[in-house]
Amino acid sequence: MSTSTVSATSAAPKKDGGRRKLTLPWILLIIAGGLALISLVRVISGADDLTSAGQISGALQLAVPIGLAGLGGLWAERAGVVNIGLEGMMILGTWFGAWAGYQWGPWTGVLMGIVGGALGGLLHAIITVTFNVNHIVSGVAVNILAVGFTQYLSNFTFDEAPGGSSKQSPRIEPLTEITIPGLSDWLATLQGKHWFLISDIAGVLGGLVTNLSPLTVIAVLLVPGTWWVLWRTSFGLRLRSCGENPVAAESLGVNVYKYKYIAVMVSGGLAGLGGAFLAIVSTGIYQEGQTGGRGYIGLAAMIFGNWMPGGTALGAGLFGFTYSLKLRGGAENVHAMLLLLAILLVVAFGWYLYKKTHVKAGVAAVSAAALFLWYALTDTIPSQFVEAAPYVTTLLVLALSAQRLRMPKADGLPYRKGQGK
Amino acid sequence: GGKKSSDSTASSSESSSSSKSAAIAYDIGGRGDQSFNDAAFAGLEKAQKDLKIKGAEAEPSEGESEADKVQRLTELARKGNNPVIGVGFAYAPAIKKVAAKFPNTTFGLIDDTSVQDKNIANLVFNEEQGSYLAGVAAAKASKSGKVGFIGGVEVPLIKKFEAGFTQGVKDTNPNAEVLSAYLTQPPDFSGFAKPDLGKATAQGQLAKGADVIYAAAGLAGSGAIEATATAGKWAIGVDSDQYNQAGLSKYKDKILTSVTKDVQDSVYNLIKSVEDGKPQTGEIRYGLDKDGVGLADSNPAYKQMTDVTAAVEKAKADIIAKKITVKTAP
Amino acid sequence: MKILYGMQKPDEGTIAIDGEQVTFSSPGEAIARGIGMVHQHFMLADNLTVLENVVLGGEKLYGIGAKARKKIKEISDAYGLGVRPDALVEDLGVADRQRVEILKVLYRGAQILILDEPTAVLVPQEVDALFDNLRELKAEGLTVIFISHKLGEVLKVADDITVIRRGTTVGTADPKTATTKQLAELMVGSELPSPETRESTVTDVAMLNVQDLRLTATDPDGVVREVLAGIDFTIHKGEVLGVAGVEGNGQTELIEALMGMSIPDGGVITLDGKDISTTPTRKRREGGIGYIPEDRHRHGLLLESPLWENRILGHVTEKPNSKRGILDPKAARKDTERIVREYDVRTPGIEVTAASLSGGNQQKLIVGREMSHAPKFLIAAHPTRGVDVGAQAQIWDAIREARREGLAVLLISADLDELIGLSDTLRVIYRGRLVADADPATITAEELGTAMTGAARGHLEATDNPSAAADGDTTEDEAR
Amino acid sequence: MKKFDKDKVLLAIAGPALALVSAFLLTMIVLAASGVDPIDPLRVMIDQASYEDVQVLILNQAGIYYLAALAVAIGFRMNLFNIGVDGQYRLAAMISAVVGASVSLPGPLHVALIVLVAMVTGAFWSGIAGVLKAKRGVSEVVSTIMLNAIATALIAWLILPKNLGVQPPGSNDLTTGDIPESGWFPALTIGDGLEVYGFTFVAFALGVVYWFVLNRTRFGFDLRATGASESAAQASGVDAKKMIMTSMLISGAVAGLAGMPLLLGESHTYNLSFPVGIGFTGITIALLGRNSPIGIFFAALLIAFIDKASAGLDTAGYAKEIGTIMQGLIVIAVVVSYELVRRYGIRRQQQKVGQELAAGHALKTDNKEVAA
Ligand SMILES: Nc1ncnc2c1ncn2[C@@H]1O[C@H](COP(=O)(O)OP(=O)(O)OP(=O)(O)O)[C@@H](O)[C@H]1O
Ligand SMILES: Nc1ncnc2c1ncn2[C@@H]1O[C@H](COP(=O)(O)OP(=O)(O)OP(=O)(O)O)[C@@H](O)[C@H]1O
Ligand SMILES: [Mg+2]
Ligand SMILES: [Mg+2]
Repeated sequence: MSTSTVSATSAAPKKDGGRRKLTLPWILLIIAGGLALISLVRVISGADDLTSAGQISGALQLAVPIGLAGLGGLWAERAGVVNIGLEGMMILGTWFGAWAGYQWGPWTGVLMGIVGGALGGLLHAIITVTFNVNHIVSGVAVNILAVGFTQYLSNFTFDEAPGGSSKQSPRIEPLTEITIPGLSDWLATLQGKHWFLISDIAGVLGGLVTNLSPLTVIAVLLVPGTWWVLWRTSFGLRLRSCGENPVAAESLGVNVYKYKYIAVMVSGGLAGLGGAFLAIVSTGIYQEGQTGGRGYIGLAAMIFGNWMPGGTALGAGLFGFTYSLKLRGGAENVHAMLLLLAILLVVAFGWYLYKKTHVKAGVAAVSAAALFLWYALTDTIPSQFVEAAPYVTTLLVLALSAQRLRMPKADGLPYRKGQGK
Repeated sequence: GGKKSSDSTASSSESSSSSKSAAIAYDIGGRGDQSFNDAAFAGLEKAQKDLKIKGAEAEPSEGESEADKVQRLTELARKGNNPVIGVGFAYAPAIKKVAAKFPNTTFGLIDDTSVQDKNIANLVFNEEQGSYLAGVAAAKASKSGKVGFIGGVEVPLIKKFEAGFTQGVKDTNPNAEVLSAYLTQPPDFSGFAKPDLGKATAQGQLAKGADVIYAAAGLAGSGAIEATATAGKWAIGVDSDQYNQAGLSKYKDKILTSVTKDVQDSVYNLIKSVEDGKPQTGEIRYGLDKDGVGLADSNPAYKQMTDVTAAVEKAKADIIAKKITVKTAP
Repeated sequence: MKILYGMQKPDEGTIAIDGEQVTFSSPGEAIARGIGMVHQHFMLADNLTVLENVVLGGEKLYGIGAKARKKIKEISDAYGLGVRPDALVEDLGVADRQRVEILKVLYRGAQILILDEPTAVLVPQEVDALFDNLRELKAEGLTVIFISHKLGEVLKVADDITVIRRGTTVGTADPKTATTKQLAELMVGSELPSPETRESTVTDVAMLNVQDLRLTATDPDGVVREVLAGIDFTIHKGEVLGVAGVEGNGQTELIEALMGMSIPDGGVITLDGKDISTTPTRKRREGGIGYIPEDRHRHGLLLESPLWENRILGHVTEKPNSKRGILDPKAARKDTERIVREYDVRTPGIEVTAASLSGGNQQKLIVGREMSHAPKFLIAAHPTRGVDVGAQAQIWDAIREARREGLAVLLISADLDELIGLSDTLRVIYRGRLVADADPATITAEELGTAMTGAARGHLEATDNPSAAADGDTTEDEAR
Repeated sequence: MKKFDKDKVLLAIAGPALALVSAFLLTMIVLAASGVDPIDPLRVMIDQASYEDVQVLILNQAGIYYLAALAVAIGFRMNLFNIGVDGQYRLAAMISAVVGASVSLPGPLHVALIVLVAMVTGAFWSGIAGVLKAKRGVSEVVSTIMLNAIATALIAWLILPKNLGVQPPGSNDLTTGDIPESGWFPALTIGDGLEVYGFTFVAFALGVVYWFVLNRTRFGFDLRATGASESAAQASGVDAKKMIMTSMLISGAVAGLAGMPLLLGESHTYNLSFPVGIGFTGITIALLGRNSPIGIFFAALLIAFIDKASAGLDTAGYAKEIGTIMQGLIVIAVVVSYELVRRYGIRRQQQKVGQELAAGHALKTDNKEVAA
């Protein structure tokens, strides 16, 4: 593991400042550009739901569980533990969240959801950190166990509760939602005008302030929160050092085991919170199979986001947005996305032409033309393709954006105390 | 599973035909789905009570294949259960094979008529007819002229619901618009189990101006009902009378009506026919005529809307009189 | 030293600091007692900044923010370490990393400083700078334990010498009176081997010819950099061409280009008259290129596989390892046993994993493997790095032997004595270019070191060295 | 040398034995803790497995799992995590069923065509992930998760009656039409009408091929080398990108075969209730069997046994989730005990190295800690 760091510096003379950093103005510019583009598509296609408040709040609600699972993955992997057990921890979160939620109120449910997930994390930590077993095996085992245990326990708990069954819990009291009264109405009217860009911004902002569950607010705050803890505190530094070079951390007196344990349990807790969110906020009920692979999608969002909180949130947001588009407007919205894609490809065409990569330019031009044709010749697309939209989008974004993924160096590697050189 | 079924089944597995026993093999989801499977179970339960017979149940496991279904049915038949009922069309190929091996056992098959035999009773429903009535009610109750349909999983069975509903709406108000959506595609059947998807979809339709939403989405429908009711619009339930469903009591006032599908009775009837020595065989169709499907009217608000109920009654009469034929595919 | 630093526990014996007996169960406790250690293998996390690496574990001292940065600057300035706190460690050269390691220790206010082989990767000028640093530290009252294979250095810097062999102290020496010869005898129990090769075996048959080799690399951000340019050289049969250079000046890239692991942007590589510029790695190996990689763990071995599978690695298509696409484990095993025997690889058997061998024995296995296929041309990158003296001699012998039989060797090493002693021709690589050449018979390590910093160019003559070095700032200008 | 091997065998047996015992003990503890008889459910399961028809079910299921797990294991062997076996398998089954139903050829040819189409389809689908990884560096974990969902949507569209599917009259199912009998794979009939799918034997035979290719061919060596150390493999002459592509394609092709036992031996059509999730179980089994053909064989049998035997639990009045719990516990118990045994083995090996060196050349004496 701690093989020679000596040869790692293979790159020869390197100009400083070669790394272009995304600064705030740049990010804002990109967001503005994206919004303008979507707005354009909305105006052309007439798919007004594209940026409506409902669309945005729907997207947010779908994104939160995925984002929380992703953040969970981030915590674990930053400490060097691959967590494919997120799905299971999320299941534990839905179950415990609902179990406590229907009996003692939603907030207790949230708390127990976190605890349930963290228990899954603890198990994962024991297997991977103490026993040093392959992280994927352990994650798979946690997933299987979580499914088995929750289904088994439902027979003794929900089955006997009024309004519940062996497959679902009784209803859980909802959390009171936050709406900023004057503001959301004003934004709603503004959005209703369908003006270029302005209505879109109003819609987006409206979506962010209307019928907001307090848990959504917490989840969103956890993104910068995670960043702050991991990158701005000594606790976070130690935790990350365990994922980058545990032997070095050990040599400086860091108790690597401890940090790995904490990280994996926090990871489980976050996934559990995501599960609790599903049960308490999204649906108000526990339902067998409710997570439906969101833990894996969360993991994908984290990789998409390059093991960074902002990126993870972006990945989850993208997924939530396309998913919500698909659910709310179905064929019409996704049809409008064809136009968006075509326009993006035209932009890509210009870029490649400028860069003089003619083959790529050609491919972009042809695909753009095909998409334009498809868009123009149809009014809708088959519901089966609509279904695939979120996944295709994710795949396309990944394939087209430059990949410079950088996972923590010691991620997934076994570590034993006192074995470094 | 748990403790409950143990008392009845543990014994039936040992001693076979000393006393009569009927069995059902569930569809994916199994007992406790508060929908299809539970309705079948209710039929069995009623038979246990009224006919003093024993009941056996068996659930499928996830990712199983035809062979497992064959094995399950064989086992149930071998233990002397009669009838053996397969809940859901997925059992069709398996029943075809097993029925041939047990000529003296009656096999019930719900939702499918593609396999037929002397000892197979195909219990099918005219879901499209019930849905047609829902369409009539929706078109009448709608002020915006836009109504929504949400299907759980896009399979032919649910498309029947959509077809009937759409036809009912259009026949009542040709200018009305039906927004329809499905939550997932097969073989991803989680569309029946994810209320949050139902909710998001309903919200999308509401945003587009729909003011009546019919959700044929199993449990996911509860999400749609929640969203619709919260927005103060009308929801239409499915399968059982959802107005009376405990989990939805909070939204019951906005549940206009529900399209019922009497799986319970069909199961009970089959068991009874076997018990009476005159086992049903061939296609047993439950339509509006036999009240096998229908529209619930437990919501007082619905009953007060006399123009709606009148239109529904008329449509029902027309269908029974075959003046209207309802399409089974959109 | 691991025991002293709390990473391992002793079975018996005592440690006393300032006369007080102590026991450590973790590095943390050792640090608390004022012990700091610079490990042989750097203990740095690449993806963290210098600042983060330094403050890690010692956050309580000055926090992790501005105060810590100030403190680091302070120490850096005080000892002339020239450390940039916000650079990513992965962007640093070896010497810089070395300084970060020292800074880490100083930051914690260590009173006892352990340096394990700190000079292994430094050029002479950097070594001098390090020694200046050490003397300064000493002047401030710190205790320094300096562990090294390089006896000259030990004599130069130490006030007191202890020789350890096989885990026991075999003797002490006074640097003022002891000679390297005496020390060497203490160390290995016999005379120190030297890499000297005097009789020349160079022929005039060109084996490897490289013309105008050019390689660019694109950063993830799209910035294109030139990592190799205008590389021209010829190695003849029986010739060892040594390439000196500070690490990170293109050596790795040169090797990769020769091995076919990266595709050059221009230039021609000819092996034994055949153009192999675009030949894939495997074909090149089959064509007679042998490869002793600079990092045996990354490029030379499958650590978790048994020795005999490691013997197959890199030569899977060749005899005796396979016949017509099918492996021949029996023959491979037998041949592994031969290598173990002939190259004196110390192992209980060929079924043990490569990881369970010590570095020297791993290296001998690699040398044996590469030599077994009668290469025409051998790339030997740091062939004796981190290898004990006994194994070192054996490896040198193996290379000399093959050279006598007409092997062409490209030798890349940070050990200048090895380079000068083993090479027939010397070239210096600097910022991706071969900037200087020298005659190993006359050149000294210091002169070579000057050229490696880019201060001297062209043909290095032992006599005009001062003028060549005169115009440049020789020590600071190393790669980054 | 011989003594060394004997130790190895002992250690190899110690792992699984320790694991199974502790897994069953843990299950019993769980049962007891939930107030259920801890022994009886296990007895019921073992009872179940004593029936011939259940045994046949187990065997058939094990064959399916075996193929799926092999597909996963090929990826694992070179550090590729193919989560997409499930999608590859379903798409392959569907397309090959369509082709099988639409042609009619003499027996063996017909079967061969179906199998070939399945392999090509599976390889095509995994190849997308392979290309994305090799060319664009997209993590195969992400892309295969996405491709699973896309496969679902694609199948749903293709199987519509207006495209490639058929809706049999009176049925609510969608199928791909029936494959004529010439396209069925002969089964081994035992007892009264019990059929072991012929393809099950093909599956196990493929295990031998897998072993041979991996351990006896240059390609297999390259693949394993890449898995053990990508950098070392590259230096040894392996073209990493080509290797990613090749192994992804092979993995997908084998995944494509996973649907064959069912398609050729049982359903003869692809329909809406064609099993889902086989690929995920395959991951569990590959991990449990440590990617070795024999290990996977036993793991597949074990998981199939628990699957089928626990299906009988609910008729006996127990929750059949006990089976799932047991599977989870077994996975944990097996890997933990493997690890413990491995550590013990390494310690022994290190000691041996140490002793040898101390005795022979006195380079190193003994020491308790083990260096990795
Ligand atoms: N006396 C000993 N007893 C047991 N093991 C030993 C002993 N001496 C060395 N070793 C082992 O040999 C390996 C090499 O030891 P170490 O790296 O400390 O040697 P070193 O003297 O520093 O060598 P080098 O100078 O090459 O770095 C270590 O893994 C160590 O555990
Ligand atoms: N606890 C131990 N007991 C016995 N032998 C040991 C122990 N630890 C390490 N060794 C031996 O040390 C050698 C490997 O040690 P390590 O990998 O640390 O060496 P290294 O530092 O790479 O060697 P070198 O310093 O010679 O390059 C092996 O021979 C191993 O068996
Ligand atoms: Mg050392
Ligand atoms: Mg060493």
